Amino acid sequence: MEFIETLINGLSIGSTYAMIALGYTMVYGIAKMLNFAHGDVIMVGGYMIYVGLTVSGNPIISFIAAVLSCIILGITIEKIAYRPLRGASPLAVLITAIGVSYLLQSSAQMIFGSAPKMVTVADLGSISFSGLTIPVYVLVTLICSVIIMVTLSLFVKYTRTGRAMIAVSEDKGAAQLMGINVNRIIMITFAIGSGLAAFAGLFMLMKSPSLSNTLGAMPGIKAFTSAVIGGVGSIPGAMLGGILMGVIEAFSLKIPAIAPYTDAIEFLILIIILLVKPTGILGKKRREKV
Amino acid sequence: MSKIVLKTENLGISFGGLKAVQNLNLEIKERQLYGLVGPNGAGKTTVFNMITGVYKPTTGKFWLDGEDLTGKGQETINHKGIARTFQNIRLFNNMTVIRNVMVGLHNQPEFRCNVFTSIFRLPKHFKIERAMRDKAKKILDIVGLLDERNNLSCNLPYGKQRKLEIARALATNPKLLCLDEPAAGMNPHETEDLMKIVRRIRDEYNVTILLIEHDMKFVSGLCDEITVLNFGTSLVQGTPEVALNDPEVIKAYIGG
Amino acid sequence: MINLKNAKWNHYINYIVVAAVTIIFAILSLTGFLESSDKYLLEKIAIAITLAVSLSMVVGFLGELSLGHAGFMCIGAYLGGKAAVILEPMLGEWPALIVSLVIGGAVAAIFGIIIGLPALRLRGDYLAIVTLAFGEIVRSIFMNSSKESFGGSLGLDTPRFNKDILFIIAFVMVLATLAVTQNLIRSKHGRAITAIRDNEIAARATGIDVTKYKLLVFAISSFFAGIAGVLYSYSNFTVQSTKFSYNYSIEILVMVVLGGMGNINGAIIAATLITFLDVELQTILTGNLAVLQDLIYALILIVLVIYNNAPALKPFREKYNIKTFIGRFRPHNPSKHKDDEAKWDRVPTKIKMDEVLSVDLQVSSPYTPDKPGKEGK
Amino acid sequence: MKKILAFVMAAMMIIGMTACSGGANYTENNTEFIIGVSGPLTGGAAVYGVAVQNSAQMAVDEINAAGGLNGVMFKFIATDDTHDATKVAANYASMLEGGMQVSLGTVTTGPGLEYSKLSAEDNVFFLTPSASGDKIPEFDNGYQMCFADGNQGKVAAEYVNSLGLTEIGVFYKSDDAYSNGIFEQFKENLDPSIATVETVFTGEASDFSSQISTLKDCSFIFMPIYYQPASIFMTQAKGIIADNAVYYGCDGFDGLAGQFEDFSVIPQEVSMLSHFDSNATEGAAAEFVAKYTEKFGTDTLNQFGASAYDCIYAIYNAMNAAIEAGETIDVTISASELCEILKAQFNGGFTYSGVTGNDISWDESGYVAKGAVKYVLKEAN
Repeated sequence: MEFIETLINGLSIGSTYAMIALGYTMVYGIAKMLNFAHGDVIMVGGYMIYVGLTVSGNPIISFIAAVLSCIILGITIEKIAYRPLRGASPLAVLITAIGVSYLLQSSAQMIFGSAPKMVTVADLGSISFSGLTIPVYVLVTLICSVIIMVTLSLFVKYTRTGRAMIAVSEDKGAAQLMGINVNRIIMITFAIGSGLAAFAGLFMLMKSPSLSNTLGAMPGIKAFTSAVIGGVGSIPGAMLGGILMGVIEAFSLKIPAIAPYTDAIEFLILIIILLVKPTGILGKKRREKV
Repeated sequence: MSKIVLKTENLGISFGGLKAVQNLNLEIKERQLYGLVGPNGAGKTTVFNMITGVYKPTTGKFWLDGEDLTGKGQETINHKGIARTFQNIRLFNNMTVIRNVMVGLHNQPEFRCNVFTSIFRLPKHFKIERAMRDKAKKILDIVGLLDERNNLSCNLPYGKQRKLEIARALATNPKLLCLDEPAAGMNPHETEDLMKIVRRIRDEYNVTILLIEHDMKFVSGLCDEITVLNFGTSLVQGTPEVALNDPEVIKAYIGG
Repeated sequence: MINLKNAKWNHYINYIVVAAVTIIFAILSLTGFLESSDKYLLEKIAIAITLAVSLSMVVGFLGELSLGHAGFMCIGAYLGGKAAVILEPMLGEWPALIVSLVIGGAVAAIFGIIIGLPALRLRGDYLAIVTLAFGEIVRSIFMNSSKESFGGSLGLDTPRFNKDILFIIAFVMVLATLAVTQNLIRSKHGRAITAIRDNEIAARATGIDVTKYKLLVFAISSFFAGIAGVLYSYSNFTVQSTKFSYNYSIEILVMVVLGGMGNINGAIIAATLITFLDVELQTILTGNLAVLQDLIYALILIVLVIYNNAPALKPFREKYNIKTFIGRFRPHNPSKHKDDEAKWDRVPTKIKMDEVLSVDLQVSSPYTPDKPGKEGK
Repeated sequence: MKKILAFVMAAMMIIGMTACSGGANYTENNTEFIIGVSGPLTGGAAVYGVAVQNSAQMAVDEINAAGGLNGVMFKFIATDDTHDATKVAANYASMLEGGMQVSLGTVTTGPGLEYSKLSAEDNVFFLTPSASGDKIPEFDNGYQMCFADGNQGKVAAEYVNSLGLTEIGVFYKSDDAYSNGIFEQFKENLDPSIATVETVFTGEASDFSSQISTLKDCSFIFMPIYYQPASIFMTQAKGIIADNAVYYGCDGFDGLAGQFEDFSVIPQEVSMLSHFDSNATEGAAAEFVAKYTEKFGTDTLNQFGASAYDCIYAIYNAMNAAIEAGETIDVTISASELCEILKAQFNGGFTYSGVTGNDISWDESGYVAKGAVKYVLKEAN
């Protein structure tokens, strides 16, 4: 029983990671850049929901507003900070991403102050059966993650834009030669990624209503780790990695002797997984042509 | 004739279900100029990849000077005496031409020195560096790149890059030098020049040369013996004149 | 100009500058002209340079992305600090310093080799995340250590070295780092390392022992990170593990990248400027203005990186940079570049990093003769 | 290019640095008394630093409006250390060289450990509002306005012992000096017959479902943590932990009520052991709350600020008392001289009554002696 309970807790933690990792992996898999600012877009999404709730009081309106503003933010960041560096060393892009992350965090503190905001989106309560209690938001997050995962996979596989995304991720130059507007595709990728960040923001707030400017930082790193465990660029991999990460965390926290080392254990398992399978669980291994 | 440098026996490899190369038997004699020809996708480069350790053969074995090197790593195989060039040129692009060659000289016994010698700048370090540079210049002279030695290798024109790859491979002092399409992308004049260089290398360095080439003029003008591959199996072996006129070979090239 | 051979001048310029700065500040310090804040700043700069130069070995010359440099520093800080605590009463101040520097560096180097092992199997992002994970694991272990061993969450109390002298020692360590790094890079071993970076497959085929050199670079790089850690422990009264998070590794990486990949002088300058900027912003922007620190830092970072790297700004950069500016005042010396000595040790300022961050793309695109942008002669 | 840049820069730095060198007496040009503090004004712990900055500035403004110390005004500087001990030295040096004469030390414990040693070297007096580590007042120049962690743990344990429970739950932050410090002493002083169920979290975790399910059968949960994670815990524990359970915290709990629009959504009883309650409705505390809220809103209202407000007044009162006792305190007095004067006061029976307590006094080691009150933040529904 306790095992099942811990497993459910793991799903609860992991569903958030999975949700963030899905957005991460879109940008990461297609634009091939470590978008360290992704976690901070989530934070902005959270603040937008807060602003929306304060102004309108309607969770749905504020959520839609948050999604839209995150999409606009994502596109703006891409246009100003990343696009000029297309073709430059990926490390340069990594550094501007870090710059954008600092910028968003300090802007948020300037605008909203240093005190955490308490945002109550909606109290969904919890359901119990046979001695187990599951908060409803866990189920909602999980279901939404799965829906998003499936939608994204189908989108990438079966739509024109999605296939163009794959082409861009394989080889930007070749894609351009085939008549794909690479800038537009990457912009759409960022828009989708940032929109998903707003989703992640919503689900994080449903779980823990305390909102501060560092909201996205650590979950962002954990989600990145999840995406790598699952296999870079693999959409189901991101989901799997996130859930796995959450379950590991829950079980590690359950054992008092190792609970303080939870982060270390998660990272250790990451290292072990990568050593056994260097491209992540669902990552594709590509042979280099010699 | 003289002794056998490279011998392969039933050498084969498969990727998944695809048998890229199977049952390849080669015997390359010392100082021989040996050609490996065949249509695209026949498995020529795969053969190179196997005998230089990039891929591990799934079947068969190969010997260099009688020593079994099957399954050894790339570095070890190079140390034992097989050097190669690449079909898609792989130079050290951010280095000057001369330094590319000096990397090739890295493991030569006369240039051995440990890390501490270099870090503490012991006299031996300077001596070795000078000696390496002189040796590299000599090698560059052979391929005709001496004047280009201080240019970045990525700035060289295509033909010269191929020559530089040969020079780098030669610098590792191989017994067997494997050239993967050395004349690809060269104009007839350059090709002719390359033929002279290859012969000169063979003569001056007593090295056996195995080469892949599509330019039949090049092959027939240079090679002593060739093997024609098709679909991973050896079609014909023999002198260029005989092998290239074999009806099987013509059929393979023309198709059908 | 100076009547030295160009090559030699090129090689020794950074030693001369660092040594001159050290001597000048040492004199100023010992004659009482420096404030404590200057000394703290100098210590920080020296530590940052050591870190940046050592990281540039891995990132710039070996071409592997490491996000765990702070982890090696953390090991050096805690073990060196602990050694100092134990040894100082027994040996006295100076011998304890030397022994703890050696211990901190050596243990960090051992861990460098351990982390170098996955580097043999993993590339690009995967290695980056493994190094990041390593750093966080190290941090977590020290964070949860017992009070008696490494102080746990309160941190380890370490002896603070005389601040009039510590920055001089730190700069001597900078010189040592430079000497080892540059001597290694400018030798046949350095060529082997850069060969691995440029094209690992070709390096293997040329007989370069990739395993040996990767581990060597990780070991040396983490050795000096460990040294920086020991200096850090001596420059603070306490060592607290919160400092060594991945954010700090990234800060060091920023120095390396801003300095130009594989450009040691660039890394030195970037480390100096960033540390200087950091401390100045921190002490000038007090009270309600404090929130502007990160904002200004972030803006400077973004603008600098875009300015330095954006392909579209290349003509602009070539038109308005210090080199052309200085060039106006200096007669052009065309014979310089013909000299075999002069270019023998050319360290590329830009390396091809496609492969570092995108493992599952084809590692290096085959050259085609008619590829636009590459002109033959 | 780079080498020339390096030269230029080295030259620039030499000029820049030598220009600011001066004598050892940094205070000779002071026209106001300068009080400094180093605290997290940005980053994850910013809310505490900002609270201290706001409240201390408010107190200084009030004192100045009332005519200062015999006509001499006070000036307050807050520098940012982002809760990072490494940044403290630069802050401390720049404030000291800027003429700081007395200080509030640091806001948080980690940087405070560095600060206490730095200031001991120069003999600079500090009275910290909230760096509660046991080792903070290690040297004779350091004093605390808040309870030391160990003492809080001890008092909390004594309270729990008196309740007659057989099992309690504990939820603390294992990588935090404050949380650890309290927990250790709590555990030591707890009646061994009381079983404990211990759970921890680290960093900025925001999902406590695992910890909550471990603690779900406990009827009394001790949480020596700050209010932000506590508010998350309580929200997530709704419906899982029994409604009649009790959450009991230390002074870090203060500010909790402000986190909720409606605190009654939490069904359990929430109480804390503290020196200040930001929901106070009477006395000096209520007055402070009203003033603070008017100026800065309720966002950053917490015991850190109240304590800082008291620190400024305590220092001001002690200076006044010293002058009455015949000392002369000139505006250019050096930090070290002022430190001796204040030490004599604080060790010599000086008492202070303010927002966080009445008749507050200090012992020789720098620990504060004042009444700790159990505040019930919220009754069980």
